[in-house]
Amino acid sequence: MLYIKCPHCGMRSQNEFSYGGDATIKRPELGKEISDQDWDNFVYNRKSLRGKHWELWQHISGCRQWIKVERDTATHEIFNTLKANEEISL
Amino acid sequence: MSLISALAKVHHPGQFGDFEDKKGDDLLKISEKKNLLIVQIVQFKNSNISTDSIDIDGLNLKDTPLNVTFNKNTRILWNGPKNWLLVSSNKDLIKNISLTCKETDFAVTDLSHSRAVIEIEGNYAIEVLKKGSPFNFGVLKKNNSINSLYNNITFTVDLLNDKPFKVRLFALRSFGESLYHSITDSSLEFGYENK
Amino acid sequence: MTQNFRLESGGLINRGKKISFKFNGKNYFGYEGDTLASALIANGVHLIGRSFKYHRPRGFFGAGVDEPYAIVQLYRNGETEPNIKATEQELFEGLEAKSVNCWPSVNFDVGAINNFLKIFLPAGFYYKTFMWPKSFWYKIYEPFIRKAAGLGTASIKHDKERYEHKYEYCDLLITGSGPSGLASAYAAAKNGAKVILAEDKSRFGGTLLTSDVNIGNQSGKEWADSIVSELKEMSNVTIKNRSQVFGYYDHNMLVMSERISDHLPKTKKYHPKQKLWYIRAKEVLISSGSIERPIVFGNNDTPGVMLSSAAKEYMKVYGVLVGKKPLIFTNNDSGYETAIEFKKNGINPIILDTRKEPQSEIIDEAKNMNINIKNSYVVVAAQGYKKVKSADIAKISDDKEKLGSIENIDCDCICVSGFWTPTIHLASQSGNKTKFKEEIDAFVPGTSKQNEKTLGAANGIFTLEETLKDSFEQGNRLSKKITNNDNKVSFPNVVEKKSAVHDKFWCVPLPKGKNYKRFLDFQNDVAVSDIEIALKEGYRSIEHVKRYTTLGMATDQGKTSNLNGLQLVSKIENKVVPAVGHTTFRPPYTPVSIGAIVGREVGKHSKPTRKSPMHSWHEKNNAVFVDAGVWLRPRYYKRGDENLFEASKREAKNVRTNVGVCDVTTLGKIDIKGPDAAELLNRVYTNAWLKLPIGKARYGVMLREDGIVMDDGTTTRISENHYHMTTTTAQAANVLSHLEYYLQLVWPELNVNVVSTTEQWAGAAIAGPKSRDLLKKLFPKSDVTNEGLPFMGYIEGDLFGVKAKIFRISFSGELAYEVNVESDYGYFMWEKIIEIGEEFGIQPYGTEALSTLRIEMGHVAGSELDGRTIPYDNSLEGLLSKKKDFIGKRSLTRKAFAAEDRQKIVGVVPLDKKTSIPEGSHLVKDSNAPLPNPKLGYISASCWSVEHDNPFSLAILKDGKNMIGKKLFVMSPLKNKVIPVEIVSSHYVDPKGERVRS
Amino acid sequence: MQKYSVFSLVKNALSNHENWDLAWKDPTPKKEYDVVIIGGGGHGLATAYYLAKEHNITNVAIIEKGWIGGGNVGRNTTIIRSNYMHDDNALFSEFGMDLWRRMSQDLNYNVMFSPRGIINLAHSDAQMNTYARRGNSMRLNGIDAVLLNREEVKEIIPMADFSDNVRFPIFGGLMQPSAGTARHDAVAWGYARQADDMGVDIIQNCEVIGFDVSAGKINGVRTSRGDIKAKKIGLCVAGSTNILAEKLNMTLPIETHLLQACVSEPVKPVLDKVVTFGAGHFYISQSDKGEMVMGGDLDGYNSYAQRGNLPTLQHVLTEGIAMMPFLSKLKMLRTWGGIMDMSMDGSPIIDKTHIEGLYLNCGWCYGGFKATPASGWTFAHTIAQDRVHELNAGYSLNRFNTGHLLDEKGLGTKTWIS
Repeated sequence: MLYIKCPHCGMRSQNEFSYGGDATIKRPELGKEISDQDWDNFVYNRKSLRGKHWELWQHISGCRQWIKVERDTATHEIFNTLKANEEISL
Repeated sequence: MSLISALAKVHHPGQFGDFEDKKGDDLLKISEKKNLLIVQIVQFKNSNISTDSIDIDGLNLKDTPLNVTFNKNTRILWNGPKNWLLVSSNKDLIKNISLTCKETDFAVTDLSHSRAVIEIEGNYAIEVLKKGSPFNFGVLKKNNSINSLYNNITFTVDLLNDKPFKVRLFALRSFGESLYHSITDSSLEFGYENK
Repeated sequence: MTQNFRLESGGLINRGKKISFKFNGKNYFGYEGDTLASALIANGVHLIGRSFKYHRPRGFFGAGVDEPYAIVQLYRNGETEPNIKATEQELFEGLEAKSVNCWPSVNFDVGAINNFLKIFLPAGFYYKTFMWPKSFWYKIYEPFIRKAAGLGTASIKHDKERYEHKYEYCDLLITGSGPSGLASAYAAAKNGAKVILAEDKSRFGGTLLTSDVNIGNQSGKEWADSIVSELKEMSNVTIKNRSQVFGYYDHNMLVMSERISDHLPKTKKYHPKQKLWYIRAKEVLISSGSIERPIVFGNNDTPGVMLSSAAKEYMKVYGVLVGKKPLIFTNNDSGYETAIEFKKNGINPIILDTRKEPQSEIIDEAKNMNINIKNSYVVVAAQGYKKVKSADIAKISDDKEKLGSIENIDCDCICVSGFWTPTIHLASQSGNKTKFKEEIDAFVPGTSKQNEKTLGAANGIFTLEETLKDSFEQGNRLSKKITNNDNKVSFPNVVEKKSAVHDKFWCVPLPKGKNYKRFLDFQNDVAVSDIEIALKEGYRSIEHVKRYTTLGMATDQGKTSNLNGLQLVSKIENKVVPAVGHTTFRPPYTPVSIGAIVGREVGKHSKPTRKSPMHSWHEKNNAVFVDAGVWLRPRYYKRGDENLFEASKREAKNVRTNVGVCDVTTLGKIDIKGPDAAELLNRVYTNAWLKLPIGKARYGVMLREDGIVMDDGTTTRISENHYHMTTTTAQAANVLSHLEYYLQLVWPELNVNVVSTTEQWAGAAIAGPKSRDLLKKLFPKSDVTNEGLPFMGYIEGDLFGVKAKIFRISFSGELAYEVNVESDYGYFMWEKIIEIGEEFGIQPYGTEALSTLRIEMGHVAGSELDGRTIPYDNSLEGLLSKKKDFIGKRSLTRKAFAAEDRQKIVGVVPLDKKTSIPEGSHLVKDSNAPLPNPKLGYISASCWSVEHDNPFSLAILKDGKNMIGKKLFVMSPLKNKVIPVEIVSSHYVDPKGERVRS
Repeated sequence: MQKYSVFSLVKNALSNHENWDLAWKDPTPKKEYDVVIIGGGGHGLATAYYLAKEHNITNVAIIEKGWIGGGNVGRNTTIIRSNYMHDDNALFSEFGMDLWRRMSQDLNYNVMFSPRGIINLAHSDAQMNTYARRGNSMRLNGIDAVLLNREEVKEIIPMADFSDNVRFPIFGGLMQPSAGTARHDAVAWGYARQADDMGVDIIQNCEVIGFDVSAGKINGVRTSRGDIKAKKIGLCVAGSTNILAEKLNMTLPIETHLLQACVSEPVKPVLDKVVTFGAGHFYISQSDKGEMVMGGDLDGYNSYAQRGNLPTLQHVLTEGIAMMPFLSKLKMLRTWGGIMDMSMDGSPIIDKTHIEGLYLNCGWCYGGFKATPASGWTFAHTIAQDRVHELNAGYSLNRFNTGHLLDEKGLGTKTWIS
């Protein structure tokens, strides 16, 4: 079971969280014209990197905050976690 | 008009499980806490008000994980960033909160009826929690609280005392009977007395 | 009965307490502290079972967890358990066990015919045959093969035992209580670290219980005992026997199974049989020791052939002789220790040592005891069928290729030692890339991956002094890192005998003209010849070899066979062992009962149950419940002999004619507060929300980003910045999370708080033409006229002293209201509604009547909003704002979503107005068309329309918009039904929606 | 090629099993092939076999990073079925069922296809209706399906929980009698042996490093064993699709996730059907060896680790015991994890790509094993003819753009929710 550092609550077990997928995907701005390709990239297409990547989790049985987690998808090692309003620096 | 609490149907007085030859704090005591005021207080993101200046029943809102500020009647549990759960036996306090926490800066939501509350006292109370919750109770000190889960039911733990342990558990009301089952079933090994 | 093989004295058993047990129907006795294996051996029983494939006789090979074949069916307290290792099962009064995989008995087993056919049954034989005729595999061959396999028998009775879990955190977890485990635990504990020490066996001490060493002027066992008793006294130490750490998972989470009651005749009431510990450790010290390797030779699976360390353990721990004419076959000094122990107990062993002229203290001691030692000798084959009777032995050349002439010598057991294999499973599970250590011919852990260190024999260190030194040091170092204490433990004086180098020898060559089976994997009957065939056929990767031959895939998971298999492959392929590689170690280290993994969440409690505050009223009034997610909801209220159909029709009819009340507490409720609340709603719902007046409700639909309908519900503006949202029961949690996602990550500029208030409010829907009359009586102080509380209006009321929220909304299509009160008052509210409603003919109605009402009204619900439909499909396109953007809007422009002949919701009526249409049927044009018959749509929901008194269904139909008035067929081949139907509007009742506004 | 039969077995036994041929060779890669298939799993091997057999294209190489059959074909729960609701899925899978029925004879390799039947248990009337929708759809597509009531289920699988102490009582089930299981390794080996015999080069321990693409056309592949030229390249690497797509600058509607499975210790035959739990996600069958083969949910986060964590298995086995309480007394013997392509609508992709000569076969989610023959057959067709066959027309890559989705479960793009 993963041990995830919630930036609000501290180290917590994975089963307090629910997964939210790739954290680097930005929702296009409401009301803005967007190409089919860009929309598909937002809705469907995923890099799903092997190695370090940023992903979302919600601390659903904790503080209910969405957080950003940098984790290695090959080893499951976690390097960093950020609050929802903190920007990922790639 | 009659009030029916969340666990009224399942919580009955008596001694259960492996209670024989056990006494004092070695026998767990389990009770339902009823008729509490439970209020969620959330400060909006753009609010500039310092929560240290907020005074509710003489207590401040402290944005510190695990922290519980408390007095005789009232406990304010940290529930998340700028998010608190106030629990009080003083039902009238709700008016005070609404006046203190203005709606331009705070969302105040009465959740008094939305929780089932179980209190466990005794030396083995934390052992019972360890049977179903993945939280590291080694870091939970007296007057700390956390949200976690117990056998897949989200719950809040408030540690009121540690010698012997006295903990209050809050779960969503509709899950109350299931959590109650889980907790009492875990307590059978130690034996427990229902109050 | 006397125990012919029990020593007069010695061992760690309690000779004061006799324990009787049964094996294969015969009565025996043993002593407290025996295992089933030691007690059987004491009684001279060596034939335990039969092997998997050839049904060859099987006895005991080891004395613990590595045992490949002493597997029995256990009977305990009226229950039976398959596949119990006799070497691990502690004896208890009344224990019963039986042999497995043999018929009619272990002595005479018909399946043993396979043994004579074995040349026709090489590795992979089943891939090459059993193919003709085609149908015979499934009908004839497979059932036969399945029956022959399988070891023990599973009872299909429900398990009555309790299993519990425990989540624990510690500074150091130490796995194994041998010298390295005890030393490191002691050092760490003295430094104040929180330590958990786990031992699989019932006794602490590991090899210290059997080795002839001296630590600090105490015997190994005395030293172990003193450390253990000291550790037990320390409050920062948890020391557990009968506890196997079987899995090393991510982020230093390890899992341990504690066998609390398996050694008892029955489990104590209220206590678990086993407890599963999830342990998160800051540091892990793996002190799991090593397992002795067999040497491979002819018929090496004959009962009586066993590991030399096991023979020693049976003597020293259990006071049991595994034989009286022992032959020791060794390539290292360990065999000598066993021989010396035999000699001390008055038995004359013969040692065959593969080495030519080894010299060491231990060998000298054996020589001084006049033990017969034959150097450069090997066992070529064991003789005897159900028990070793003699051994064919021969001299072996220095290059270990050629055998001398074969001699036969009498013996009743052959104790084998092929040196030691470190138990690296946990380190490997942790992610540690193990490395091959030439000096010991085995793998050892490499660089630590997680916070784990491996000590002692598990790390390939086989001298006690070095082990203790390293263990004290690591225990001190790691605990110091955590506690910052530095209490050094003084290092005791260690006396042990030095060993000579072992011989790199693991397999005896076949003598000319002999065709002995030389087994690697004893349980699965995998022999050297099988590996040779696999390689010859090109199955060369070690994974291919393993899968083709089933090497190492038995219940012992290759603990004694994997390394020898690797050696063989490396020799044939002419590669070094590490180039052949080894298969990955995966949890569990030893099989773990599924009950323990699951814990207490079984039966009724396998998932939580959610109940409304009115649940007990429903129970008292004959409600039949239905699962809605994990909620329980009344489906109907049974009166007399009514069935579901009759009751729901009655309830629905009563709503249409009088008034009904339905528990709607389960609907999700979300309290939305903040200056930007309206803006949030405007973005997540498809319709416009910025101008909703205070005190008004509005119906809304929300989409996923892919354009599919996610949920629907009404939201009410309670005050300027306060909204009360409702969701469907099923989507409540998802919608809340969805809102939090957008508020926290996408639009952090919005100042809004969302919180679930589902449980805060008990909800009752009051529906029917007389609902307003009832409401007037419930809320005499409120104006509930059509003007005072119009459709989609909201007021607060006073229900006999209880504050209530009254929403005029309708799911049934009738004049209807939804009343919410705080949950503690829910029961009170419900009783009042029933009591006062009596004069209006009120009846409670369940979800089934609710469905009927909504279906004939054409309201969509879960069966239409099934995660695959867009608003258009559900005739909800009127709710799509053209002026503003909203979540998922962009996706609706896609080709298939905008197609002219897109599916749409319609009504379906059978032409005969009588035949009910089964849900899940499909609509076709031609019921006689050849298959595949093109489907035009499907029946999403069916009811008996109480308004029209005939069947009515909703369907999602291709080009539905243009199909109204057409005649089609409904087909349900599953129910053998073809029903001619007419397509009508989905609004079968009150299409203009006048009733809800009346 | 040596033909396998009882006679060959006896003959070889009498000559001490010393004369068996290689099942497949171990060739050095050539400089150029007509077609290169990347991925020596079930689908890749089957594709090569059908390229040779159906299209007479034999100058083919399969390149595999590790050892053939080491991916998901070697680590699945071996279930074979065609009980799908959507026509595209159903007709494709049923075509595959026909290939399964003939496979042992076609390949002269006993893959032990065992049509013992699969039962999906239902725990409410609503679920019975959902199953009816699927079952009726199957029947109208010419696939066998039977709706069972509670009593009928009890007759067939009495060890399921029919007691009162049950959270989700069994209402009935949907059975596909012709569904079943097969010996997974044998499928890979059988295809490999025949493909090799027809001239296909099976190249193991050969890792793809990059691709040679110019002017929108594929020219070859760069590997750890040198550059290999090919006009056509088929990608067949479920679990590594995203990794290779990155080397091609493609982003696909796929995430890579981890799925665990486990087996119990072997016991005598007790369960002769494949059974799935309807109030959660759990499936079980008993292998010929006697082991209970069990699986369920994904671990639920992107992963390439091939190693899972216990809570997922705990969750899966909790549902197992809820369905069949007797499992509690068995012991879990072995667990493993496989990494899989989770596509955004739960259905696969077999299609051409925007790069000429590059073909894509991916996105199999949980269902890759059963699709092995049909996937190989249609992918071979797509590569050989440079156009999709009507059987895989629905599995297009652009369906995510056009909205022609094949979502059996209605869960949308959160692929980690199962």
